[in-house]
Amino acid sequence: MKVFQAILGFWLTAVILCAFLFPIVPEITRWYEFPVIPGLEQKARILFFHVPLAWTSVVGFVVSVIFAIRYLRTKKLDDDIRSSSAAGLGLLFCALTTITGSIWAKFSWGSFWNWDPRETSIFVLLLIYGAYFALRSSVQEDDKKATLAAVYAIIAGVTMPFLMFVMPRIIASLHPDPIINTQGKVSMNGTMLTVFLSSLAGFTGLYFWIYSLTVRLARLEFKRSSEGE
Amino acid sequence: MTLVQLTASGLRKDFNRRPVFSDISFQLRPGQTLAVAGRNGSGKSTLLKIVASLLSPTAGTVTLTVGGNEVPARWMFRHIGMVAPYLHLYEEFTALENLSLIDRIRGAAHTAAEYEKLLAMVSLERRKHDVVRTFSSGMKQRLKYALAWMERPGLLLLDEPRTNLDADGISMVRSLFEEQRRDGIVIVATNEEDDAVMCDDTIEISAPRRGGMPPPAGEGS
Amino acid sequence: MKKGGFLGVTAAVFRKDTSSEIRTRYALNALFLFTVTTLSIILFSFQSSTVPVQVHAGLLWVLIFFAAMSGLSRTFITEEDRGTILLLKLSTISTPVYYGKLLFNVLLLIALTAILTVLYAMVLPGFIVLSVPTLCISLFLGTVGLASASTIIGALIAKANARGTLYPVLSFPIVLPLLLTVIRATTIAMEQEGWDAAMDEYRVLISYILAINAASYLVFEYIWKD
Amino acid sequence: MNVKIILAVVVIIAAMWFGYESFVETNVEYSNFGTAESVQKKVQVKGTWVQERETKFDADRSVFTFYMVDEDGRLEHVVFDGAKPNNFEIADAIVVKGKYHDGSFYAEDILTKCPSKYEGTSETVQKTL
Repeated sequence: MKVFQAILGFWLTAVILCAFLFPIVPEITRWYEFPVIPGLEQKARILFFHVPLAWTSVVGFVVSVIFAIRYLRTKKLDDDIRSSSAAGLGLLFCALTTITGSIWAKFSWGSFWNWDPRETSIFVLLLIYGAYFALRSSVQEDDKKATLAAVYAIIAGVTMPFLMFVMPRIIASLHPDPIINTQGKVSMNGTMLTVFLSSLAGFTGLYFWIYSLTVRLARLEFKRSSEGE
Repeated sequence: MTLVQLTASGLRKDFNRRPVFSDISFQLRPGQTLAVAGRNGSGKSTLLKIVASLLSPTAGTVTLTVGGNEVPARWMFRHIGMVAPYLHLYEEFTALENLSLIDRIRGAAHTAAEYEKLLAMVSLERRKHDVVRTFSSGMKQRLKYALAWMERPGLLLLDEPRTNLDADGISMVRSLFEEQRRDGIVIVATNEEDDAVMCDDTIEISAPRRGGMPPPAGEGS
Repeated sequence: MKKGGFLGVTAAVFRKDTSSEIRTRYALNALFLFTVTTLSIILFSFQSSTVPVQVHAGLLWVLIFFAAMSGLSRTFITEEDRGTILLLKLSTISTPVYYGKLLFNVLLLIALTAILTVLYAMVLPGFIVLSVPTLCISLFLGTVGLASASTIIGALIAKANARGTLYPVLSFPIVLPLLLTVIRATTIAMEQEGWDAAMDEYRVLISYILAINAASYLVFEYIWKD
Repeated sequence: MNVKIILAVVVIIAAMWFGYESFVETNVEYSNFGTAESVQKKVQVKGTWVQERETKFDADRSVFTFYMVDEDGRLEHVVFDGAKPNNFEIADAIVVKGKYHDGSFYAEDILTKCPSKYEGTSETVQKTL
């Protein structure tokens, strides 16, 4: 664990330094230079944070649904702790994605919010997370809370993909094609791609590190409240 | 009716991780009756609900066997009749409709004559076409007995059996009780000495810790 | 239908709910008042101004959505509130209860949607439909999907507190893909002829209905127990 | 029990695939200048800026005008009540929202689609410029 923390800390520091400090030049001559992206210039750097954040918020949702399913099968409250911790972190990352995306949208598309399909999808994911916690807070009894929350996470997990493919037909997307797209082609400069993928890996690592801390904390609180009074 | 055998072993129930009761085990064969006693809030109703498979225990198992075959928990209701204060009737329907609608939902179809007989048994035959909303609480209690008795269950669960009943009603309950104990099982949760002495056996439940548990919201005693 | 068969029990639950609704009119009264008040508000605010086609389609579905929310959650909530859910649990298993109530909700919402649409078309002359078959298919599929989502959310809500505020919060993200698709289909019905102009929308609606019902079937058992 | 779960999961996945397929088959719907002219309502038109034609910003009235070609190749004069948007020149595509009347498209909003290529080779730069 200690080793993992150290590596993660070093890794993310390196990623952040590279993302902010590598110069953006018109003609690349050295390995540490980023190309000029017309229309983005310095703003291109947000790519290294926005996309990994979006990615982790989806990871959070998927982890939450997986443990929700497991809770319903095992009825062990520990699975509920994992599920709700994953959702809590997912909510945080989802909010950060929305904010970074909205800032990017302002400078690239001209408005903070345009109900672009991606914006709508991430907004609805935010709503789902919100609803999940609203439901949890309205039930007092542990088992019931866990069951209802798990059921809601699963129903939302089933309907969410529909939104992702329905939305783009309602409004055209201005959002760039996904970096990791279906054609298997990556249109990115090598240095940028390396930093980007390192950032993706770093944020995923960060997610799972915070996740393990949250789970540990929740378990301790759980234990304390069972022994309390 | 079918001969049933009931085994409860190591039952424990926690509400929000605080134990209501723990380590309750018993075994009942046809003809045996059991009283569950304990102070208010000690979890008598909770235990009954667990036996009826309406609640799942935190630990332990309830097994119901019919003719030597174990009944899966989700099908246990077929062999159970229950009367309890927290069990409510459809107030917008008449006594007769309550019987026939529930009968259909149970997937059975008794004849009109059988409904009449049941209603006569609980002395409601003259009010059978009145909606339950107009009933007194004692009459509602009587109708619950008719519903519980309809399928001639192997296992009869009575929570506070004499709630709201007059002397006539109590003697009706007694005769049902005697009828059931001939070849069935009865479990009675009660605060009353009189009910407990009728039974072969009594288990006293109490919270495993000092300072009894407050009952969970919406529970009877 | 064999005695105790799945369909027989489902029909019995449906019958019980229907007769109960006829006696008590819990949902019907709420729905009727809702329809009258919202329609008159729309009528007053539009007066004689012309409104774009999409606004009509959207408005109609906003009406149906909120009507569904005010009426359809009741089937499970009344059982829970009145303590009759235990009687049901002592009488049958989860699946027929779920499907009985789903059937009740679907039929109730179909009737409501039909009345609402006719009233809407009568009071708002701007609501002109080029393809009645497209409209009917869209309304039907949208209604079935909305009722399916409302039923499972209603079952969830019945177990929680603060239901009034929780219901729209929980259902909106779930039904949004359905609403967006069906509004599009309704718009197509108003703009284009031929029943198959909205074929892609039908496909999305059908797949939504299948997916949410399969998921509900899997999870309802867990809500039912405890 | 397990058979039921597998069956239900298969139904869910099949349903999603069925819905997804119908999405892949149809393209994103944009209006073009042709429909914009005929429907008299607010539409979204996607196209590209024509740099050869006159593009100017009238600072006094704060009106930005330019020419744009829609995806069907129809050229129209676009009037936008506001300043030139960011990235206008280098955008992959431009989406204008507004109404068509009297020979011009009056945009209420202009959105510029940002490039989805992060290569920055001179070839890409040439293409977008």
